[in-house]
Amino acid sequence: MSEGYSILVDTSKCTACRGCQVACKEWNQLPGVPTKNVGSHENPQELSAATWKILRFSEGKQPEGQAFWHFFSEQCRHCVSPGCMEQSEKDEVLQDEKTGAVLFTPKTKDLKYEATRKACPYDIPRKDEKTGALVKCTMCFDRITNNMEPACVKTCPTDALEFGPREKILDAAKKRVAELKKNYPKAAALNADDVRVIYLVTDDPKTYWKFAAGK
Amino acid sequence: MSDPKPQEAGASRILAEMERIKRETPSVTNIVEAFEGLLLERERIKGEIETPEPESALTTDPARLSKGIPAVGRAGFAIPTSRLKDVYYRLAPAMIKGFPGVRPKLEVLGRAFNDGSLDLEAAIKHLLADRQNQVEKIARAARVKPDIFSFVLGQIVRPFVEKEAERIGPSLSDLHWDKGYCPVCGSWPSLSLLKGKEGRRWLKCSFCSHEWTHLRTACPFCENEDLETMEYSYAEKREGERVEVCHKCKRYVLSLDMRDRLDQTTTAATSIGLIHLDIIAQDKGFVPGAVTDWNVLDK
Amino acid sequence: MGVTRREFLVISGAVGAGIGLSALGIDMGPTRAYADSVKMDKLKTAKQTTTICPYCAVGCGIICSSDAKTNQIFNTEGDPDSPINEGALCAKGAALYQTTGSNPNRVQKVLYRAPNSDKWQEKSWDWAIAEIAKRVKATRDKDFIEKNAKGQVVNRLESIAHVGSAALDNEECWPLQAVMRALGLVWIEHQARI
Amino acid sequence: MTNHWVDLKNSDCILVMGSNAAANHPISMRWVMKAKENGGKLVSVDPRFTATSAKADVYAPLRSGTDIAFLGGMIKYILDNDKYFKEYVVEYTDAPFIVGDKYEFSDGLFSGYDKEKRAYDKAFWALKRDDKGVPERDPSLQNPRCVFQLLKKHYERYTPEKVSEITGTPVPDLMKVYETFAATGEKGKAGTIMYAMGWTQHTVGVQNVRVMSIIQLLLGNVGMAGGGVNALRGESNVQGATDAALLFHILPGYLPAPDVSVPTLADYNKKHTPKSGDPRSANWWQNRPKYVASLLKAYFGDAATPENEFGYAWLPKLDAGQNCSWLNLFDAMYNGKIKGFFAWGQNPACSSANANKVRAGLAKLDWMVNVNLFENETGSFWKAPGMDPKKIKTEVFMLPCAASVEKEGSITNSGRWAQWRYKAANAPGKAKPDGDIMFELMNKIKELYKKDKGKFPEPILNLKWDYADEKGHFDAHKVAKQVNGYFLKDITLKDPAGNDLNFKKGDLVPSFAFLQADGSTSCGSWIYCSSYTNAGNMMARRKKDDPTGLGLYPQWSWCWPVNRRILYNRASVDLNGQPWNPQKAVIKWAEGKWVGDVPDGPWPPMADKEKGRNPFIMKPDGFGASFGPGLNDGPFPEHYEPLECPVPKNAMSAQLVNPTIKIFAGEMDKHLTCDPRYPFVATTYRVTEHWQTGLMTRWQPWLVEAEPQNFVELSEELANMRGIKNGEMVKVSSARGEVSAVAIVTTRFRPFKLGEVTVHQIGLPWCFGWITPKDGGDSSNLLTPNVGDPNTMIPESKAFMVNVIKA
Repeated sequence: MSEGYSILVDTSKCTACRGCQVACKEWNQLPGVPTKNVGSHENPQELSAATWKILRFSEGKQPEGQAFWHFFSEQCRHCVSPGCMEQSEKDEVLQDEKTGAVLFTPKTKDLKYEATRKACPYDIPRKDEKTGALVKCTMCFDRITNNMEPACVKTCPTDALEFGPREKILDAAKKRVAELKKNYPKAAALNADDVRVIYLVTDDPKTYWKFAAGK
Repeated sequence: MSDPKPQEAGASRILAEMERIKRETPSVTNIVEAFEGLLLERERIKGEIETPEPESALTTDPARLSKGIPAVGRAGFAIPTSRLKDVYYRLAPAMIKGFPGVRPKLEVLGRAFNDGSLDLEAAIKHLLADRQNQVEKIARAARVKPDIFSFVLGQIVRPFVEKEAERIGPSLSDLHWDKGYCPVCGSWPSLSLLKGKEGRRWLKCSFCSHEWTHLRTACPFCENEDLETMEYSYAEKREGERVEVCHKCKRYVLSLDMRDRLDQTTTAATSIGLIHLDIIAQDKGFVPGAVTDWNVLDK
Repeated sequence: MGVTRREFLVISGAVGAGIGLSALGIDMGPTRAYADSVKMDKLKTAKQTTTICPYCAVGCGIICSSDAKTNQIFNTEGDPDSPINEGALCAKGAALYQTTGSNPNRVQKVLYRAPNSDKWQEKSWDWAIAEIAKRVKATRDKDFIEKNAKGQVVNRLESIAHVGSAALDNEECWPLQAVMRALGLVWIEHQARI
Repeated sequence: MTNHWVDLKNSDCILVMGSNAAANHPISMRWVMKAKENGGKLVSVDPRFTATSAKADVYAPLRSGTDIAFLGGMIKYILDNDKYFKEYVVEYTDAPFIVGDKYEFSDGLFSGYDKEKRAYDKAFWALKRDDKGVPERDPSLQNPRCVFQLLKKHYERYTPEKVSEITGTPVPDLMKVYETFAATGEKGKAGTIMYAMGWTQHTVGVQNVRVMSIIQLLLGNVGMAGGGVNALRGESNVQGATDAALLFHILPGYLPAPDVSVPTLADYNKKHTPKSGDPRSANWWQNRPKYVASLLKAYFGDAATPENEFGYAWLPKLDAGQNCSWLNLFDAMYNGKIKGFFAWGQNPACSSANANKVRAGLAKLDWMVNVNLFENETGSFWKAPGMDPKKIKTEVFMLPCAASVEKEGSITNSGRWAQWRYKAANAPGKAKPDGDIMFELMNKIKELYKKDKGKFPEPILNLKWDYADEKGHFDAHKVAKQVNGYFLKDITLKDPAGNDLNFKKGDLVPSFAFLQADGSTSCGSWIYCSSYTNAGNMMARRKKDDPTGLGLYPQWSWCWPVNRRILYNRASVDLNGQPWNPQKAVIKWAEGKWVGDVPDGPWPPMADKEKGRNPFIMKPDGFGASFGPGLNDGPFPEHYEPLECPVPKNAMSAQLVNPTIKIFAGEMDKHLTCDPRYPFVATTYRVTEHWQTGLMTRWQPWLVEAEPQNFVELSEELANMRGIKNGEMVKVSSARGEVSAVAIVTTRFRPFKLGEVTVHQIGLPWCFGWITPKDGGDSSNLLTPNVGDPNTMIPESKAFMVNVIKA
């Protein structure tokens, strides 16, 4: 299998402008859904058939009392060995040879929703109530197979998102972690060997999002 | 299978680009194939040219550059005379194969080079110094049409010129250059490329292939900045491939949005895939800002 | 000494006048056919214009592409040449085109609300301009203050007020204040005050 | 901004205080992050831990309305620890000046206070001057009456402990900020400030900016690359609209609006043209008569003659002290004194402090003209919740205008760069460019006055109004040229070197140095002179060369004044004209001329005893002023509590609030301090997704999806106290109004410890309004108080008292 692609999400550069969240909707023609503020700037609150990417806001106090506010642009990790795929008996879930993108086909309507969702370490799969199929981020499969960057990556103004051949991204992640470690000893690339969407964090991953590093 | 030789890596990139062009624009398949052997061989030759020692690298004078004077100029390229004939014989088979229309003339030329009746070195000097009538004189003496002769000379010098530009280019990258002609050799661009996440415009030199940045919204040829007198055209659903025309100077440049082309690593053959836009622009009375090997069309 | 543009006009890309593809023996038929088919029904022509973002005062450059035929904007993107934003845009700036005609919520007609009415009525520009001018004159002529209580000449009007507009172009702000001052207004304010 | 956006990258320390750049000026962060990459520090001081704080090296919280205490403490730190840039302070600022004997400060009051008038007699603060009028100085800075010593004395009281007791900032956090920023006092270092409405929307708004300006002068940061005093302006052309004087108190180019004290132009020039007895002071405003005459020629054209003082009599005159600013305007409207109203591209029903009073005022009008892109809460006030249209007589004309990309013209950004924009598309439907609307309206008014004589028709009939193209449409180029100015007759003038320059009638004036007071030039705004010359439209330039490498881009667009990219740049060099920081040289004196940015005037460096000029050319004496004798509320910034505050006593003095503010006393002007019903401090702010009142962005589905509803951010401690759970609906109320909002319970707000007392603060955005989206809530400006700064009358929207309860 080819090395495929990866996305690097450098949370240290993210300023929570939510351009990625909007760009995802724009490209994939997902409607804006009516939302309610439920006590956070995070909106919508849940991944759904209409929302494949959410900017997670997470805040708290460091042990020394200093406040933090972390931003985490959540999406499918496109695992190297996808848990969701293990639920797949025929070809409900595919892993594209060339790109490494993990794709839900319309046949996912035959999968057990709860079991598939449970099998995902990052709690990504959602059911489209209209079609019964499961849906999620496609790594912008239609774009990347036409030589275009994913929509979210293209829009990011602070270069917090980067897309490229997996080898190159892994290398970039390594270098950036080394750089960040100077100021942030906890800096890490989350599960870099197992996922294609690699998050760089400067703090305990749990302080970003409950499933940042997996369930 | 991996090939350690850089020239082969370059050639395989060109090959990959040609495959892409044929896939995306099947109508130009025969044109791509006609040039395939020539472009690949030129790339291999370029790869074999030894890079001079670093200390011999040119230093560029920012003051001259800021006045709009190119770093080298075409006449300033150092072309090793000893290799010219050899290069011709390497390229000739590809040309013979690709261009049936000039086959007999290439054979005539080959003989003239061989028996020394044609001074290749002088011809190239005249060519680079833009002494057209001298070039024509030599061509006629050898009984070859001047346009064919110039075309062949161009193929011979190109690997050296491109190599030289690759060497000089980096020293220019931090210097300000807002002209529409090449800061290395002063030639006009053959291609406009939108690159990087933000889509800066890079112009590609039609002669030495050096690339430099230029305003997105200005005509490279006449410095027109009146947005009402410029436009671009594209085929529906192929928004990234454009022909940008200027109504003021009546010239055009082909343009490719590379932001949407992740694995495009070379642009050696790119404009072959855009010949349909050459046709459209020329039919409307616009002329290409730079003549290339494949944009002279039937009248 | 600088280089004149003329000196460079003689330079062209390929060496010599270039050689025709047909002369090289290449069949141009398929490509010409494709070009013709594009010309027939797929050719789009567009104009690029540069603008500056209408939101905050950073002044980011944006390039708009509008279709030459419909005169509608179909794409906006950060201007990579602007030294301020170098092509980057925030979420609002990136959505600029939603402020244009593509947004169905734009007010597209003159609307009038009569005294004590609970609805808008559509009106023509001619009517509205004439009616507003009449009201300006009537109010001004009635309330114009030539002298204040102390008898000092003041030549001002205090019963009409103006607020706005930090969203207008400089070339609109200047005549707008000139109009208001010529009418004698002193209540002239805009966003800078709040 | 004295500097500009790209210049932020040159800074060694960026203090973001009174603004939240990451959320509200997102692209500025591109340059802030570049400064950080180059080793610069980012310091964020804010009541709430913001998106900017999240990227900062140092963060310190402070209670809203206590910035002067915070920064006064920094002045003390700088002086106590010798962190100031001595050479700069002595040579370029007023620190050595001797202050007159009548100046005193005691227990929160400066000398000259009149309790009845709530005003100072500023004559008490005059400087000591010699018989030529030149200020007396003590370069040793030892004289106890010199500005430096008085400054030291004034801020002696601002000890870290005292400051902390006022601001609620823990002392270690204070010290960290002081140390980090004061490090830029070193020669060759530059620190900058990014502030916005978080400083100006206070009853001490101007003094908030002044206290920082004093710090910048002490540290030698003004005039430097990466330095300066930088207001982040909030609207695309609020700078240009201010320059064009869409404000009651000025004429274009910051010329004072005439009042009854100056009935003639001669009186005006006499009163408003400053004099300096110091031959080394450029005293730039001595040119004022040229600018006024040229402006009048631009207004009235040929009708303006020397005989009629260029039509000066046709300008309205204010009464002495008459203040027609925003809050007074809506007070007059509420009291029924205003009949007709233009709301041109503005939504005061949501953007004004105490918006309920504004909304009530709108119902008292006879007619309103509302020009806008979208339906909004101002134009449709008559159908707002709680309004009965049947009882409202106001006629409303809603005029649809063109969006920014549907017309041509320039706008001026925060860094004073006037950038040209082009028309990309037609406006939809019948919508028209604002220029056409005003052009047609004025033509109609002129027509009416021509036909039936009305009151005082001269200014209307004589107003030069020839700004249409051949098709009769408004032509931005014609106005741009008028604003730049013309020569009105053939004239020969001298250039700075003394050579003759011949200009023809109809030539565009190349620089304001050539404007004349005799009516031979016209100019709509002298600071824009050189923006559109015979060489073309300078604002449309797109050349990218950057010879200094500092990001000045002198040929990209155009910048006022005379394309000077960094103001007060003569202070960036030493007496010999050599840059304090040679690595980042803004200007430099080399071989008898200045190179780099356009210098602040042509004169040689100060070391030239004869021709050299003092660096701060807009000040009559030519020096950066720490002592500000011109403001209404004192020459030194002093901490006062906001009008509505949580403490019964000012820890600094007996004066609880700024003693010079105007307090409205009508039935809708309530304000309450230390009232148990409104125990919490509140502030307002914006969010990235919505712009200002949300008038444009609330109509865009994806932006609304991300920020759908009004919210209030409050600490966990306060939420516990009030039994409020995260996400619950709450009611926030003040003495003036009430809004519903969703509670966001957050660790990013923390209770402030003021000594023994704990004070809670909350914050709300002001981007919502009843018209859309459904359930979005209404404007938080229903809560804010209509009290203003005594100098600017900008309302105190950033510090007021509220209650929060579960809905």
